[in-house]
Amino acid sequence: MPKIKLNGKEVEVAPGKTVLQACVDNGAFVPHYCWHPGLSPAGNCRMCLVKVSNSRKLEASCMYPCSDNLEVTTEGPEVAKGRQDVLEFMLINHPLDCPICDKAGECDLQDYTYAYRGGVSRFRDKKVIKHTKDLGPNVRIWGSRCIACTRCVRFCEEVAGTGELCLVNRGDHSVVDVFPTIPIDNPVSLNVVDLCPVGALIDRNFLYQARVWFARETESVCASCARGCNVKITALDNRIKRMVPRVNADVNTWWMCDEGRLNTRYLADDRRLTASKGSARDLDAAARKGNFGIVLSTYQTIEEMWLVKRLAEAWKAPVGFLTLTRGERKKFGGLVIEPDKTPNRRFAEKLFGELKPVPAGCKGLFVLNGIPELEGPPELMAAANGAEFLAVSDLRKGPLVEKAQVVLPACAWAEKDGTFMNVDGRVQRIRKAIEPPAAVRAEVAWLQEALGTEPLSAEGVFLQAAKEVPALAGLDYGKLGNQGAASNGH
Amino acid sequence: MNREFGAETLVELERICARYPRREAALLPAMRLLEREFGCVDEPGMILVAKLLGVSPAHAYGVLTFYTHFRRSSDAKVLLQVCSTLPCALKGSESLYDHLKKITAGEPAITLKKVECLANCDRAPCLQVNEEYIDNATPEMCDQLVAQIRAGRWTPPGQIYSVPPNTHQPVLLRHVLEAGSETMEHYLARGGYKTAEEIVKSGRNPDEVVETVFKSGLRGRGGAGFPTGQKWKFLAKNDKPRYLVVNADESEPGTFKDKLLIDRDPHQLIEGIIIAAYAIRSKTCYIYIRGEFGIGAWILQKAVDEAYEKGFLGRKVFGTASEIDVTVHRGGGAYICGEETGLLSSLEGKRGNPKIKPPFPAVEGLFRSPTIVNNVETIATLPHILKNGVEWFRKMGTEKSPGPKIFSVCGHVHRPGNYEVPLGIPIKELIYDLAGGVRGGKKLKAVIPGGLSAPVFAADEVDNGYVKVDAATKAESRVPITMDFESIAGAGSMLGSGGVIVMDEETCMVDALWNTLRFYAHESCGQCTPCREGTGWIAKLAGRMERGGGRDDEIALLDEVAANMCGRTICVLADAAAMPARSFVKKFRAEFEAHARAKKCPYKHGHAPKPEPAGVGSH
Amino acid sequence: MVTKDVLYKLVVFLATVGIAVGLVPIMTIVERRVAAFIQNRWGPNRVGPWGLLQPVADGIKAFFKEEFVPARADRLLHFIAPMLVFVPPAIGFAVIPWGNQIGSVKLQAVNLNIGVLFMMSVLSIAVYGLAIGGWASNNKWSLLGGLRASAQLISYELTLGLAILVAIMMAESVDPQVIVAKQTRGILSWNVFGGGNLLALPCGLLGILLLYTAALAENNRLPFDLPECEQELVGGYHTEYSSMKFAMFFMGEYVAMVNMSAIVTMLYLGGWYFPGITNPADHSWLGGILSVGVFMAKTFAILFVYVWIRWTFPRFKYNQLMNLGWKGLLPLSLANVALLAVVGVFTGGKP
Amino acid sequence: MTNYNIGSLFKGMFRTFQHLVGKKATLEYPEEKYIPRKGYRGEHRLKKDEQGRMKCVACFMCATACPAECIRIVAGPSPWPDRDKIPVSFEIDLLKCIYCGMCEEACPCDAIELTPTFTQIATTREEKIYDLQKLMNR
Repeated sequence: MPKIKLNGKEVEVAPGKTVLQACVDNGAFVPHYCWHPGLSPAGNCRMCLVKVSNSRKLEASCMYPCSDNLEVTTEGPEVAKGRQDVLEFMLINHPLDCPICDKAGECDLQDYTYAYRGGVSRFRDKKVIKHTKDLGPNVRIWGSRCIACTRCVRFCEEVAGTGELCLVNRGDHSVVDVFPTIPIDNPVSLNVVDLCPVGALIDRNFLYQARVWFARETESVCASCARGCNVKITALDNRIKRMVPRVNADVNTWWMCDEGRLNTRYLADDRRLTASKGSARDLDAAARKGNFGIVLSTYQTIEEMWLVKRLAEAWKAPVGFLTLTRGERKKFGGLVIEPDKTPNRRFAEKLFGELKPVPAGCKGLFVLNGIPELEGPPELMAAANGAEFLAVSDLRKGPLVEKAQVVLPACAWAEKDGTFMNVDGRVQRIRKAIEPPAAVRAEVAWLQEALGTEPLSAEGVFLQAAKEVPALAGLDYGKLGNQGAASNGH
Repeated sequence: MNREFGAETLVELERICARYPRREAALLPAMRLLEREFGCVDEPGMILVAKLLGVSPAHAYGVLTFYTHFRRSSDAKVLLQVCSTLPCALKGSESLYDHLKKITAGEPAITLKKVECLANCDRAPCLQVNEEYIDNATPEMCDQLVAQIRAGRWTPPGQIYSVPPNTHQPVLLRHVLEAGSETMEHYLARGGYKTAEEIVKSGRNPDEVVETVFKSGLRGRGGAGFPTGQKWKFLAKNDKPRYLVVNADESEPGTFKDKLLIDRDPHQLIEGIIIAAYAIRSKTCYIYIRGEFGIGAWILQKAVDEAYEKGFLGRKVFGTASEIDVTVHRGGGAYICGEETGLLSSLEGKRGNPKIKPPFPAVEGLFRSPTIVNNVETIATLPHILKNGVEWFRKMGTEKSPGPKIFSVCGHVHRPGNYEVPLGIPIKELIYDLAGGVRGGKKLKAVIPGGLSAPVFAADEVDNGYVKVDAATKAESRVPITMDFESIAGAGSMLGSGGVIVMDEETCMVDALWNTLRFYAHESCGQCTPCREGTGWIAKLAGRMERGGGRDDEIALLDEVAANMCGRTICVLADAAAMPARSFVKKFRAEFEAHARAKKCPYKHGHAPKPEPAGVGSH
Repeated sequence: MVTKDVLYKLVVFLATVGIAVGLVPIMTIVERRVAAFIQNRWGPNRVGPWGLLQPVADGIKAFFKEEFVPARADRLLHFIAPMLVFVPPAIGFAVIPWGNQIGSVKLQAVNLNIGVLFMMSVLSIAVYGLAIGGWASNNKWSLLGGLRASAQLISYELTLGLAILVAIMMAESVDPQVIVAKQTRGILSWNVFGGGNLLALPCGLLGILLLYTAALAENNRLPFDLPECEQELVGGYHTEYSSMKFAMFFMGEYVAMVNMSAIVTMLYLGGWYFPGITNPADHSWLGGILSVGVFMAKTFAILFVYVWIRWTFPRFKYNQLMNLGWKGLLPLSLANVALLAVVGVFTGGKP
Repeated sequence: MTNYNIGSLFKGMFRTFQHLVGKKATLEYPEEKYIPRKGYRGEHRLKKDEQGRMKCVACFMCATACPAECIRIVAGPSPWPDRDKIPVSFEIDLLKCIYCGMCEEACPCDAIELTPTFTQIATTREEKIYDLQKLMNR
């Protein structure tokens, strides 16, 4: 374990680590563009210059190996001057169109420029203009903004494995591009937008949608598959504008898939169910007449499932399940896309044992379906047709809802608080990012109403469940934090 | 449209691929195949080779756009490339280009391009027609050429090699002018391959050879001047294959010695390769030759093939158990591939981006294995050292810079050309005595002593020596400059690859700098920010000054920006661009000020005004 | 003759009341215009020529506004309070000599020989109006305002009385006619200048100053308008009053101001006398009208000073008000009386 | 004892008297029109370029700078090649606006400006929310 002196403080570094990693691990700020913990180092942006005792000039810390007794200085006038100069070069051909750049507000180039440089440019000549075009269905490039850090190129090669991107031309004409006839269209393509330290690569779905400083960000978890990638939801005017991944080494590392990111449109669907019919008490009254069945989707949160379980016990009703499986398991670096397209199947199995099919032949049926893309599968329709009484909670209007005597509109995952257990048995929190439509109440509220218990928040329900469900023993929202926690017995 | 190779070509491609440990390394040769088969490298062609080599088409596209020498689908049948770099520009290539532009306008069979240095500086201005060189081009020759092309009966004139008379006894260049010197027979007849054969057959410990070279004090002839033996000793000792790479990417403007060695005496190089490979225990050698040297590559390949036939290369070298495989790898036209790590990247089938050192190539180089990269001249010197002994070698040159060295003298001198002289001769002797001084009876103004990237000397320094300040006494004295590594470094410049560019009193130094910086802006690989943006910036600054749009305070800005580029990048191309800029500003500041004051160039010269630097708007 | 005298008296009385009440609207427009001018504004100038009909408009507005009594208020007292504020100062005009006599008719509604005492007693009643108004409103701020008003009025009544006493001592009479008559011997015979005795000059000057200061406080005028200070008490005792009842409070204040100005004129500034304009011996119609004019001019000048002071000084704090009243003005006025007494002794009891 | 400072009382009286006879600052508005000084900050307008197109590029700098948060922009792609982004909708709520002029100052394209127009008549709240059309045609 080499020991280095970082800004006069002695720190021990794991062997093989670079100076930049040592700085990052020990909290010394070193600005950088091309270096990313999830990608191989390139050492080309020259922003991470630091002073090391082995060299007279400044060295790029991202490629500099730590050796014993190395003295590293990340501050001071010499280092600041180096960063200033590199920034000056970077801004030579970078257009100053921050006002119309969607990256503004979360742009590293902007931040470092504010940190290290005044607003004056000494460059009086013509800038090099590079292409602006769509690189694929989701990604657009503003070539002039590109600082050729090659993060995106390395991502496509090393993580996505598809290598659609390349750096073309050389010198100050270097710019990221795709092969003329092959657009970037892989399942994780939008990560290049997050990786881009400037506004060169832009998510076409987010294009001109919001200035980020007006938007509100909520830390949550993606519900589009059983992986449960940690995400940040950006919302403005009660609309989800985009989702970006949060780093969680145990779940998704730095990445998330495009499908998950873009699976938000149903929230603002025209067919969204907004009005209720009847009440939870009506449901309870009908259920207590006996011969009642419950259909539960594995999209529901842990809290909701637990309440449904209590209802099933109270009503002595069998519980059948709605699930959704599609495609194959795909792995991209530290990211796995699961075929199970519902976020909480694992917990359903822990709570109910093996998942049973939709109960047939019940006189009354209560369907709790939160799966956005699942609309009345045949076995469910058959069971519903045979039932005299039908209560439905769903996101969207459909044949089932038309038939139902009691309709309780569902909240989408971004509109409520709760928890999911991912495929590895990790319990993670989802948080309310936007308000549900006016008349829509959270499921936990009306499920408790049906139970006739004192209404608790999702957190309160979770605490109750944690007392009784062994898989959740010892957990609470505080312990879950924003990275989640592994469940017991996993 | 889909492109498919014929069966024969596919076999050839497989043979090429087999020469590299990774298939994708054959990308550049595969593109040469595309050029040969389909006349150009286009999108369907790239998809084809990408599929065959197992890389993504985007990778192939990125690599193609990095290099300038491949024929694009937009290029016409005849490609006219006019060298516009300083040595040619000093001889009026700009007006030649303008003339050509006029006479080829609207001619569908001709594509006219301005290119950077073609390593033919002694016969400037020079242009390349497809693969052929045309020396000392004049407007009349151009008229004739274009007329011939129009008539469809163009025959390549062939290059005339000449070496000016030299009072010193040449070693490497001794036989280059003899007829058939490039053939195996000629080389064997003059006792070639004997030294290599003796060493290989003797079964000597290779370390002894290394020691001999180390003791000889041979220093790299490519530019940095690093002791060759020392470099060999740095080789990492592991069980990975070792590679020998011969740097034949002679692209430093003002240097044209390797081209002569390759074209006229390839076997001398191959013998050196056998010795070097034996010494460093390498079984594989790649000769990375400039893309522009199409004919050179052909000659070299022929020589290699002959050596294989004779059994000097291949499985059983000289009948022993030694193995040496030599592959001629042709580049694609990029100055940066002359930098050793850039060369290795290019050789791996990637963009020629230099890599960060450490690790040095001797530890982790080509295909992540220990690699030695040596210049052509360095390798070609080896047989002579081992044949004649260390004592013989050290008798020539100085204590720290022993041996003979080829200096390429070009620009405004009477007799431009390659001069092989012992290191350490006075610069005055080289310029005035050997090269005959400034032509036309004009006065000397400036000399760039070691290729375009070396800081410039003013005439006064050349004539009267540089000012040396004694560290202890602060006393100033004039020390004459001699052509060796130490003296030139002491004078604030560098010997580099030995390309001496001479400028007479009528040369506008601002224009010369602009030309220089344009070259670097065009050749920067675009990896590191300070170089990518800085080379373009200082080129534009110098261009604006030359055109009269500069301001007084921008002279200091030019110097400062150049200073900011130094030492901040992976390779030294940024420094190579910055050093001339800083030295020009330092030594000829008055000319810059005159430009700013007059708001135009005060010199009357043959260079037509150019609207934009060549590095901008092309590609 | 009795009939004729009665007729005359009736005319004079009606004129007196008319002037007293009629001055109120004039004062409102004067106050607002002067206030505007001091603040570099124009003030109300849209109704009638130069805005002169503004008071009429205000009056009509006040008259037609909704009459509102708060719930659980004491309706009777709520009704009486504004009258108690308005009527006493109006009655006080009865004993004020508005001018010299015309023929045998003195221009004074009631010729009381204890006129000054009458006036003081009548004026003191107004405080009940404020206290009752505050109490009757069933509003704590109103009550506080009323209480403040009573405390303030009682405090400053002492100074007021002692300042009046100075004039009485100089005139040696409490008959307004006598007091004025004694000041018709040239300008120096005015009580403000010592009533003809130059040794009493300081007493006269101090007397009018004390009287005027006390008058400001008595009339709840700035800088002593604490009973209705908006910042603390919303509107003070009249918060819960609207329409004509509010107008009565409002007018009562102005009537009291006019009354107080008339008293100051009468006691210290020679009443209707001004050398060269009025001649005490001239009992002609012209002389009478001129004397009324002089009196009115002096009264207006003092009224103007009211307004002027209002827009110049900030409000006192309550403790400052009490400090000034009890620790400043009261000892000073006592000393003034004592000084005048000493002067009187030394000058043989006669000024 | 409190310092009553009689002298300054009279000084104050003198000062107010000066104002009493001094020049009046107010105008008799409907008859006498107010001519705003240069740089007066009245209601907003969006400028056009030489070709009659809006200059605004929907950068939201005005909305960002606005302390009253009265500017609401929805951006969209531009139909013209010389810019990327234009406002699809641009609304200023003049009831919220405090006429500070920060929007004008923040604008990098010189596209928004505060005109000298200071009379605004509206009978509903909606009328006071100026949209793109209204702001352009001012």
